[in-house]
Amino acid sequence: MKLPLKITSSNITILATVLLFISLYGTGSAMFDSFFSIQVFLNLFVDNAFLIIVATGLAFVIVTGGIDLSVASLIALVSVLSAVMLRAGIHPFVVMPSVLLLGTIFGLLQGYLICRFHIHPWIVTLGGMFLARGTCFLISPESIVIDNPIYSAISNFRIPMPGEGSISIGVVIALVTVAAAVYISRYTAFGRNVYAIGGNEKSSELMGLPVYATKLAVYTLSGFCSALSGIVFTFYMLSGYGLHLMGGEMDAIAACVIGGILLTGGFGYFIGPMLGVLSAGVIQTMIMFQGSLSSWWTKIVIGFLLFAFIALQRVIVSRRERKRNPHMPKKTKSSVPNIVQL
Amino acid sequence: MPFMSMFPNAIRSKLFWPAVGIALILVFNALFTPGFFHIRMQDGHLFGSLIDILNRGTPILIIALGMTLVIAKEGIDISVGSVLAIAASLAAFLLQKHVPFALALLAGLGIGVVCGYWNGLLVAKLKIQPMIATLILLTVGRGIAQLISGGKIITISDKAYRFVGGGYLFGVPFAVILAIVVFVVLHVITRKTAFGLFLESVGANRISSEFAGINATRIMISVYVICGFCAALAGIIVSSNITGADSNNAGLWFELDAILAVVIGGTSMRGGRFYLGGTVLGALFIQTLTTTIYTLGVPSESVMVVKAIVIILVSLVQSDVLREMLSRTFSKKMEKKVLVNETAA
Amino acid sequence: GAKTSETTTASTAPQATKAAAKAGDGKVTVGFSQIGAESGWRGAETQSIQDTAKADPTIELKFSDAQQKQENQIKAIRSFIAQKVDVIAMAPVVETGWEAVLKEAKDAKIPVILVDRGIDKKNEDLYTSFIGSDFIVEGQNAAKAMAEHLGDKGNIVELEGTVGASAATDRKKGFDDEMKNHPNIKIVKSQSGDFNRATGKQVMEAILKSPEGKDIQGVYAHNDDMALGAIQALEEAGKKPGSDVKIVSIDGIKEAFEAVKAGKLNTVVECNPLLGPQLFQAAKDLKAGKQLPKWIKSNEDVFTGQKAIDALPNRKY
Amino acid sequence: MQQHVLTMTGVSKFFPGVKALTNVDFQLRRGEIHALMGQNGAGKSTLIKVLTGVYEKDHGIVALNGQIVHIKSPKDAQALGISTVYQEVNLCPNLSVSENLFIGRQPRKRGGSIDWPLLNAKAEELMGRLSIGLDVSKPLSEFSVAIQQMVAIARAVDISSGLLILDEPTSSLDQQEVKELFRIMRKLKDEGMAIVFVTHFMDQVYEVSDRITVLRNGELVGEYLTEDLPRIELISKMIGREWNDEEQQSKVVGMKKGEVWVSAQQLGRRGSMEPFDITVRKGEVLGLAGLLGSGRTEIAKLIFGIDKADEGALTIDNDKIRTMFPKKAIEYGLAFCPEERKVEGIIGELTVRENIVLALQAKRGILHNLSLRKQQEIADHYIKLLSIKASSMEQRIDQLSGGNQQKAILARWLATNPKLLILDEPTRGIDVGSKAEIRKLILSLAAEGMTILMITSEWEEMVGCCDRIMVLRDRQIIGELAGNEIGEQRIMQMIAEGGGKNDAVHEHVS
Ligand SMILES: Nc1ncnc2c1ncn2[C@@H]1O[C@H](COP(=O)(O)OP(=O)(O)OP(=O)(O)O)[C@@H](O)[C@H]1O
Ligand SMILES: Nc1ncnc2c1ncn2[C@@H]1O[C@H](COP(=O)(O)OP(=O)(O)OP(=O)(O)O)[C@@H](O)[C@H]1O
Ligand SMILES: [Mg+2]
Ligand SMILES: [Mg+2]
Repeated sequence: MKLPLKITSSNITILATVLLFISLYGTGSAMFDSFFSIQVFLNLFVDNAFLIIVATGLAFVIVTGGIDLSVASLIALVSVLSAVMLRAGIHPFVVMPSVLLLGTIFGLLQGYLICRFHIHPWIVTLGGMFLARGTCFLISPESIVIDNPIYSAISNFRIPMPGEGSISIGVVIALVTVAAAVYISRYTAFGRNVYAIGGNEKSSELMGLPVYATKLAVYTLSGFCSALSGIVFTFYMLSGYGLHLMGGEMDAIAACVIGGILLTGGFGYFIGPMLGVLSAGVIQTMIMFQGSLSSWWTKIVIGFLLFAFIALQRVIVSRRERKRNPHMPKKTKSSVPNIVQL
Repeated sequence: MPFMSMFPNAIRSKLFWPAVGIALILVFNALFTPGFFHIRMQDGHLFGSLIDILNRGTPILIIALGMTLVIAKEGIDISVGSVLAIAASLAAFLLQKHVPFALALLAGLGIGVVCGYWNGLLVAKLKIQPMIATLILLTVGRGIAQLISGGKIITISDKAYRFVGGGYLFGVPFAVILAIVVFVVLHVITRKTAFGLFLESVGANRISSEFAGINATRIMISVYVICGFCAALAGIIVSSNITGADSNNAGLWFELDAILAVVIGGTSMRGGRFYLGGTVLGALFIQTLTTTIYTLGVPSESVMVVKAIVIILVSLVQSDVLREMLSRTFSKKMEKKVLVNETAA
Repeated sequence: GAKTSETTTASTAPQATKAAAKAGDGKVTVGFSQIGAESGWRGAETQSIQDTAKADPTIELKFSDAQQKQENQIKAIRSFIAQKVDVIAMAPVVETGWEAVLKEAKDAKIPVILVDRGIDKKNEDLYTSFIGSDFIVEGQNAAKAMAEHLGDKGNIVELEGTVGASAATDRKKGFDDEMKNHPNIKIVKSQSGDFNRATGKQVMEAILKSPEGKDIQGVYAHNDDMALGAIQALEEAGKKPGSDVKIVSIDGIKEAFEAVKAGKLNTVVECNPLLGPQLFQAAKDLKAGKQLPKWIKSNEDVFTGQKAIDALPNRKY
Repeated sequence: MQQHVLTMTGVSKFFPGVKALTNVDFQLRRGEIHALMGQNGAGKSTLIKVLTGVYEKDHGIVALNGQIVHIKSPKDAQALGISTVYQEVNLCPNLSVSENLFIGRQPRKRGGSIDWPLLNAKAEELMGRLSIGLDVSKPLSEFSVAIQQMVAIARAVDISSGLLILDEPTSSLDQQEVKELFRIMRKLKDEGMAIVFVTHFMDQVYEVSDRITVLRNGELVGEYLTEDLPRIELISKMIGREWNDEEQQSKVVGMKKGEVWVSAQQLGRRGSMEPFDITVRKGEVLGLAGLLGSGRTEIAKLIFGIDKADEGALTIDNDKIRTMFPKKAIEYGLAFCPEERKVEGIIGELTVRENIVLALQAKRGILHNLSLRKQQEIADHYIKLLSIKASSMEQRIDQLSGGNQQKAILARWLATNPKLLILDEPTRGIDVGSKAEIRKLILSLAAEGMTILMITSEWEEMVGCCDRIMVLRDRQIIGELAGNEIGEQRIMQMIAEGGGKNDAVHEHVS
């Protein structure tokens, strides 16, 4: 197996992200006591597990060159539906598969509109976003508490980690999702087709790849991941509410981009979204530890840290790109004498 | 359709469907909302639902016009709502500090230009992806607006400023006249100079355009600047209209409506060809829908669902594929008829 | 009253809790998780809390803005726990979903004070105290005022807050409940104006042009901003807000009082955001080992007519 | 009849305003190489796309091995054993070479997951069969068009079972690669494969094909055995009128002694071009000769300011220019017709008219808008001059046939009325008739005093046009030929010998 251990144009963003993440974490540890603790680090996962899942699913869509704006609303819808179903006394192990199925179908329908009628994904998924949110409010404008014992138990369950820390079930699901995504993207035909379509959809079509089916699958997968994320989120929140995760789609997209996934499609590693989420999480944690910023300064500082992060990333990446010799000898030299024989 | 025949084919087909959409909603209103079309003079100005649609539609319309150019360049600007809030807050803040109206107005518009320039730099020079580049200003901008206003709503008492968004000229809302001016100016810039051609060419293929001697960077920056300016102008109109600059809520989620208007108007998110006229119709369509929803008193909970369904229906109707599918089934029937006739003869 | 008690708490508190032992300098560290900065009202609340903390050297405030997101608040509380603050305070963005994280706080033996919004009743044991007003009561008060203005009869419009927000739901609930006692008053339209002025105005405009909107005598707005927007819409439609159409709103920002003075708004039901002093007093009391009441009510009032005009010079926000 | 692998009968395809194919018949036998010939826009690519399901045909029947088939997508075509190299390189630039070769049919491990080591090994072996050694794990975009073309061919060859279609595969290949390709084609033919081959190179047609079908204006002219159809007659059939070799106007021999107009002093760019000196005299036709990747395009890009030089200087008309950029170059009267027409040339979504006036408009500046009437005049003029085949000037340029797109780009630059015209592979994908016309045009432009810098892989063309030739190898200028020295043999010799000492440099650069 030839893992991309050398620095190439495609993994440089990831490396830059990791580098910046480490330095941010270092800065935080230097600035605040108790920042450098296992639990603060693990909390990055605990608090963002759902975001990791949804961003990873979204990444598939983005790599094909599409977008899915409905993800966060779908999570909210899943939370509301779960809450309502649980309140109605339906067993959790019925609730979970049914919301998963619902999310998947939701994604499938969006994908169908996009692929079959060539409507731009922005529009379809924007519609999907409104629809999911609106449905939440139709079901219940108020937030609904979940007091199902099984849900509470799962929610409160902590897996102890070495060194005085613990993680939640959600983290495990998130890590499994990321691992699965990395595997799918690299070791299955579907995964490779996703990249091909992002590289050049028309070429993929001409090469005889199942473009239609793949795109459909990608939106379906995104719907599935949103629903899965919705379940994890519901564990995390133990409530269903239509206003949950307002604007969360932007967080997910930003995580993908920070993690080196190109919005124009075709490039990026599936470990990236998770790194993106963690990076955004560190920024947020630093601001919380700082603890004296007013509301507006919080926004300004988050924005500028985001800017600094992305700008630095760009600088590192373009530096490397310039350094790399862009021109290779395109031919083996043996061809030269042959020509003379001609 | 004599109005439509004024335009070349491509434009006509782009304008057609949003126009039909608007017409459908209006017909719906004609049937179910008595008095929707009633326009009367009141205190020397026009008054009625249709005027409201125009009046309320202007901020989104102006932003969408700027957004059209950005999208034509294969970009996107999701920071417009925040820019709007900054411009409104700054202008209102200055007025509160007794800065003359003209200066405050200039400062408001100027900050919009600066914001646009910033976005343009990030996208064109630093080559950050447009959505993320403008996401930064989306976040920071709202914070800056709140910083300027201290998180409060700044009340505006300046008469001249109030006129911008709330006044009437010859009985027509002044904001509507402003929107028309913006449209005409942008139309002239893009169609009477080579800007439009360059923009479409950069949007469709940046590399080729640069090979042909077009300064793509400058074009890209200028569209963001124009978009920033439009957002700022919309901010002034919005704040003037409610005689207060609301840094927290002004322009929230405007970017979604604006982008929607652009796309309904036939401009592709993939860049290239753009249709300012289509955007106008798109924006009016969205506003007609919104006003109708409010007038009908659709329960607050279901507003979003209604909007979602309408959006999807409109884009379905606009889809070439669906039209082709329909026309094919139609022509097949025709073919059969011809065959039948032939055998009969 | 904060000034007088400060010396006593400072001297008696040190060994009271584990966290204080760590801090060792006698300071009370309070972590406050604010919802966001979505309205002037909340801005005033934030201001009050930050100003009070700044003016008091024995207080150390860890402020965190959640940007309207519950998950951010949960993260903030986790980070407060990690930082081992003395007291956690928060204005919860929603009522539900706090069980897990508040339990963590409880396990870490950090008391929790809720500010201006409550949480689900079932979790009462998870927090120590609630400081604030009651939205349902506000709604009821607004309804009573409205009934009085209208002489118990007429058509009214209700401008709701953001769909799903607890302030909107409760203010509606309180209002509607009370209106059951006034059967001759009809709510002909009820629409969301998103708690902001522009939407409030736009919704009001549309309502005025709808068939039901032709004959209305009252407008009830869930907050002042929407009421101010509605006033403009009414004026543009040639109606006289305040006399033709009675207006009642909640919150009590300065501009609303000015509108009352101008005769355009009839009643303002106050919802006091200046909770800083009450909050820190409670925090100090907790550290001093005192028992606190479960509900510390904020000082609030209903202002109509001359009473509002008299109160106007003292309004801070 | 049963040896017919493929029969297409009465195939028609209409685009809005264009009859791309009307009632065309086409037969293909087992074990033959069948050349599909015709002028630009004759409908060759369309026929192929109809066959492989890219376009839906309006009429006609397609039968494979005697059975009527309905091919709805390239996927169907592949499933039926038809594999195709389309005219425009159609691969995914973001994927590695090896993946491009095997995507859709990757080797699997036992668990079902993709076996990357095996995939890379197979890819290396496959490219090796075409005598191309390269790092197959690198993204395709890092390689030149030629390599990309070879990869596309390799993929098609490897997939095909029964029927292989190659639409202008040789347009960006050099002779060595073409030879290699032909060897493989012959081998496949011997194995019983049927091959459709489209090209504008007459020599290649006669070298490799067994049978020729000629299309003209979307209609079938006829099917012939290659040996029965003399070259002249083939051309006449393609263009629809008599053709004689005298039309191949030749240059006026004798070195022009114009003054030096453009010169570069130690102009270079790290990592892409060694510093070089070059002088261009007014009114001459200067050629840059070299193998693929020898740096000819780099010189052109540096002069035109698309790549920024990081050392040296450029002098035009005695003005010393430190930083060059395209707009400035155009103002100095330079024009650059790039080689990669799809990415660097056409602007697909715009119309033919807009594409033609673009550079002129850029030269005039944003404010001096050309009126629509003026634009139409210009477009009309050049469409006629270069006989560009388009249904109207308002047709989208990406709907034109490849050769006609190339002509439109040429028109774009001629419209700026340049003093120095840089042509990078100007006749790539252009049919014989037009090629002769373009050559004629180049010579007449030169005669009128325009200076031309020409890059072409067709040395015959270069020899026929140029007054002076600079020879490049490994990103360095290694020599110069002028006047009577110019000849194909001389150039090859120079490339083979001249650079011996440069091998070390070569290592250094890469
Ligand atoms: N998608 C399309 N839409 C409209 N017209 C098209 C389209 N594709 C091809 N055409 C037209 O069909 C005709 C035939 O084009 P085709 O590409 O088959 O030519 P060709 O023989 O391959 O030429 P070349 O040698 O230049 O590649 C041309 O006039 C072209 O403009
Ligand atoms: N290793 C490489 N990575 C990326 N691009 C390359 C590489 N080698 C060459 N190119 C690109 O391929 C094109 C052709 O390269 P170059 O100028 O070296 O060749 P040339 O001598 O002009 O030959 P030809 O144009 O016939 O291929 C150029 O646009 C160059 O930028
Ligand atoms: Mg062709
Ligand atoms: Mg070249």
